[in-house]
Amino acid sequence: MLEGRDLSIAFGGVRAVAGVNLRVERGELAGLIGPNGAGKTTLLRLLTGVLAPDSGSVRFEGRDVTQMPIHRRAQLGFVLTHQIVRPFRDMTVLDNVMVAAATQVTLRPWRALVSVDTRPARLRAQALLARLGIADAADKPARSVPLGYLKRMQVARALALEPRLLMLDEPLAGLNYTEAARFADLIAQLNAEGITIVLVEHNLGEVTRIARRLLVLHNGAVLAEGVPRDVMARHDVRDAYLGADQDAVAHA
Amino acid sequence: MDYYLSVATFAALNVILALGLNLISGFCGQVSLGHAAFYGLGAYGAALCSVAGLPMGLSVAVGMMVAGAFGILTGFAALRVREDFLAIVTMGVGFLFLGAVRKQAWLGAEMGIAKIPSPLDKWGYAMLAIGGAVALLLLSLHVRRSWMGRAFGAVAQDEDAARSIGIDVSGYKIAAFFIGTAAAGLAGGIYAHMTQLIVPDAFNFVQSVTILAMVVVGGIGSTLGVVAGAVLLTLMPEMFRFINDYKLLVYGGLLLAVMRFSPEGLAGLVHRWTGRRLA
Amino acid sequence: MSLKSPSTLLVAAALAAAFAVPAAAQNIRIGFHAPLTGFAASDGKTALQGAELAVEQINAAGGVNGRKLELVVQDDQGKPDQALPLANKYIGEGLKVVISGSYSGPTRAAAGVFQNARIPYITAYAIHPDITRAGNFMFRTSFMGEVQGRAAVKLIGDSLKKRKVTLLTLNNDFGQALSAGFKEAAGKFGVQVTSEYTYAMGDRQFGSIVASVKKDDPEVLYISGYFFNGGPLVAQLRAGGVTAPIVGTEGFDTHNFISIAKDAAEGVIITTSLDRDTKLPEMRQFIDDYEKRFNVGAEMVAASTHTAVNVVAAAMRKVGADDSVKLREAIAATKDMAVATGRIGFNALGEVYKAAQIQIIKGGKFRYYAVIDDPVLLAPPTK
Amino acid sequence: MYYVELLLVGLVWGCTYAMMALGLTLVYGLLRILHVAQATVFTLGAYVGLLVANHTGSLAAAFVAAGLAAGALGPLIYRLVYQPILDKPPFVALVASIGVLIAMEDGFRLVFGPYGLSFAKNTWFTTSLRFGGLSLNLVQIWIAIAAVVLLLLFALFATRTRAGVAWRATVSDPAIAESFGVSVSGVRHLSFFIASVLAGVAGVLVGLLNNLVEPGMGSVISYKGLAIIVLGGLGNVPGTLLASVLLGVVESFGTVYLDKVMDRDAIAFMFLIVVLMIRPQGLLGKAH
Repeated sequence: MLEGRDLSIAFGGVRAVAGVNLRVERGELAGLIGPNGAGKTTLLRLLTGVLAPDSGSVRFEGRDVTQMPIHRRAQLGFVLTHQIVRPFRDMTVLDNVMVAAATQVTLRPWRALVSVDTRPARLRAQALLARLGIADAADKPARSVPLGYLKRMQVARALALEPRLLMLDEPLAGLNYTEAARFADLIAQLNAEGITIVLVEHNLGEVTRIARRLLVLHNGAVLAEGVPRDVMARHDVRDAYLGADQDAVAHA
Repeated sequence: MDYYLSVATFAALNVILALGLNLISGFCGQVSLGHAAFYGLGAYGAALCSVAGLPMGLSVAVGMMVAGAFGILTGFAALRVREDFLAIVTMGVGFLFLGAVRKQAWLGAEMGIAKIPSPLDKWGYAMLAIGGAVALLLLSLHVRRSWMGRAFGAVAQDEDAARSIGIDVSGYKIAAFFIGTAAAGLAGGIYAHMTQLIVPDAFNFVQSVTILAMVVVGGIGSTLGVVAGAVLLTLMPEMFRFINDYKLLVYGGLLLAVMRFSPEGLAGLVHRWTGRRLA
Repeated sequence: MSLKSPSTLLVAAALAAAFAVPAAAQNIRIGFHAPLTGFAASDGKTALQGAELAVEQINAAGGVNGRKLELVVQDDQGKPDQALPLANKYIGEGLKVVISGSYSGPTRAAAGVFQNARIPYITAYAIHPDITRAGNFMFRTSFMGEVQGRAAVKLIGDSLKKRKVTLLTLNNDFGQALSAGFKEAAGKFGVQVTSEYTYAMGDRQFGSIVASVKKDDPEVLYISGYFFNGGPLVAQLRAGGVTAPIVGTEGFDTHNFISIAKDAAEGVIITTSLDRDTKLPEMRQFIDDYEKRFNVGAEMVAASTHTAVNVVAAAMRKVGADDSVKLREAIAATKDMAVATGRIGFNALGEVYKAAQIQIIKGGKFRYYAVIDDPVLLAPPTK
Repeated sequence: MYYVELLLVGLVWGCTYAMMALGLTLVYGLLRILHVAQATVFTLGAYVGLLVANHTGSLAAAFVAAGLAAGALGPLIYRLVYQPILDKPPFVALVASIGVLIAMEDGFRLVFGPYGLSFAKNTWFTTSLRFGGLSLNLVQIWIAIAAVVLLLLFALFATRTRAGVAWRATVSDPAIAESFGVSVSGVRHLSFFIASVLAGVAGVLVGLLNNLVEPGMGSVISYKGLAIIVLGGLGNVPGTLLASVLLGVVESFGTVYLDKVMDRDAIAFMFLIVVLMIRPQGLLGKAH
């Protein structure tokens, strides 16, 4: 479904991602982990198009999307959520999701100009909010609702795009133990419903619990890949995490 | 009567200018400090056509297209730079326009373009300008209600988030610049025919700031607020002719006071007092 | 004041009674607009003072036909778009004659309005040719740029006997008109324009122009501009080691020019309308009275608005102040009238004819250098 | 020789820009405010300097007085105008700043008259030194010296003093600096003070250079200052200095070679736009 070939990028002479190859199969829930500074976020940015790679290519469902802008990828069903939740702060929670639910209408500015019918988008957005259990906050401005809600709202926004591949950048960060576990369950459930998911996460406990495959990134390259239990048992993976501090400095 | 007509006409032109800028800055969140350049482009485009013998309607349309075309170019610049960088780049666009026109003999350089045919009378121009202002007012209210307005809002509040939910941020920015600058071009075309004389200085940085001031005094993003701001700031210098000597002092002080005590402008005041948000 | 309704009439009557101003409504109101704020405020203020002096003098001498003159002053900020509502306001108030103490931009914008309303409009020192071409109600009491440029060529070719000239031209209508007039006449006097550099109104730093002038090494420099940019320009030329003689224009005709350029102003020659060493009584009296009244030296801008007011007053003495068409005819008939700027008259286009005064700065003062009184060379265009 | 002269001219212009832009970049780095009203501080410095010089005949006294007056006005503007609106969107501070500029410019005109004022005695202006075919007047030489000295002093301040370290810490992260006991408010006042003193001194120097102090003398240099700090990469001090000098030189050559195409301000902003289209983060700014 998603394939990154020989992806590399350097910042000021430092290779942040060096020749990474990876494949994500339809229907899977893959975890992308690695110590601080391993290049996870950079790799994610390369895959989603926030950054253009120095070399290598990204294919989505067999199409080369390396040069495709983010919004076009999103329209194809290749959707990402941000590490730090980025709501449209002055809109209500419902409006936040509605904008995402209307991508078919907002695809072309000129079409958007002549479209005033908000009913279909509203109905879909309301359904999504209900499904994520945040319907009670629908009419509150996004800037005033707590983080747990925003995280869910962000997923609702992503789901409104009818994604086939969802890339989640540290969705559990900032949540407490119970919240994180519940949120992880939600992710697993979405996957079970047929959405392919790539999860970049620091919360190793939850990732190993729900992911069926792990990719460990270290120093900008893939260090290990496989079933979570096997990967976490490897010595080089443990060393990478324990020695993370020095590496983080070297790559800062 | 003539005096009131000409004041009303200028107020209407300022409404067109301010609503155009509000589309770019208020709706789509792209700060522009060079709006007068597009007013000027419309005026020069229309004037050249009219002097060459085209009918006024066509000339004004050409002026709008010229302004809109340069607006699209500026929109492309807005894809490269954001926020404060964009503010200074647009300010630069204004200085560039002015500094280039000043030196172009075919544009009359500092002398400007004179003897622009003027087929309408004072009532005609007043009606035309007011008609344009009303049209733009309706357009603004419509945009706000349409999906374009919602997409603008998303771009204004967080470009990256907008992209990640599939919104064509570049397309919307360029659309906003096109509509807003073409509106300025319309105002310019009417102005050129009405005054029959245009000179570069009428479109300088102070004019850009004046338009911006109308938008922020009215309340950036609020269509009705901006209309009120434009009308108020047009009438104020006229009403304050008796304090002639302190005009700019009062004007600058007013800008400062609004920003200091009600940064959301008149629309913010209305909201605070009545609890209602102006459209 | 136009009295439109009974209530305003009552209020006016009450006011008149309260302040016991006898016959205030009978004052002859003359419109006068000038840039009192904004970039040109300095010239605007001087222009206003010239006009005020004229009004005071005329009123002190008994007014016009027994009525006092009164200026209705408005600020145009030097901006064309300010001039339109202002012109309409004058028309709305029923004024019969208006004087522009402003630059070309606002004056040009207002000219068409006054022509359409058939109100005589006298421009005191705006130099753009289109102003008088707006129609037969337009007059100008100062030189057109072209005419002044021609005077400078004659000065350089005949009096200074120089050939190679570099033009330093202010990039506005004033500078461009002077430059055009100069170039057009240059050939007739064997003067050759070897290079020309332009600068903007707001420029105060001319290092690269100074360097270029040194490279070109001309025999004489012809500089258009105003005191606030010409002053620093002349000073920087001299500081940079340029020794060629400098010929300037009426834009330098102010004491401010000398106090800015200091020693560098010495020897600068200008073409203007005011001769500080004049024998003409009207000009002499203006220079002395102005200095007495405002505590500063007289300037060309003030002389020209002073002239405009006197032209208007003279016309009103002949035909009264209430009929703008008759006023126009009377103004147009002005001939060989002695005023602050010399002996003047208007041609068919409403352009003034007068001699060009050549002044030189000596010992920090403007002094007589020459006068060019050549009706053919200085003839303004007639259409 | 001609090119050397144009280069020198450009460098002197660059020095005046640098004195203005350094302050703007200080303020921007700290508060993300485009401080257009710096023009007011510059002009006040020039007027105070001129009045003191004409009164006492001492240029030294003029510079001190101008520096102090400007140094008082800057923090005052911060206190009364910016501080209450720091949490508002950036255009709010920008428009407020423009308001201050318009009002104060008119205030100067009302107080000091529309005519510019000139120095009664200005020996720096009337004395020029010749080196071979080159000729510079003393003001130009002093501008270069003042720029270098003031900028060196600033570098020393930023790297060698406690206040300077506190300042740098606050620029990079106000919250952390505060937790280390740095008074963020104090640092802000100090930055406005330094920026304003530099602007005030620059105002007197430019006043001397033109031998003319006018109400509107600050606006164009202030707009260019904004262009410069953007060009240098907002908040980046070395970038600002590089951009100042480059802009001065580009203008110097541009006014000769592009004379028929566009004026000096347009050249400056053309340069800005071209650079930003190639490097959106500015000359020395970091890419996001």
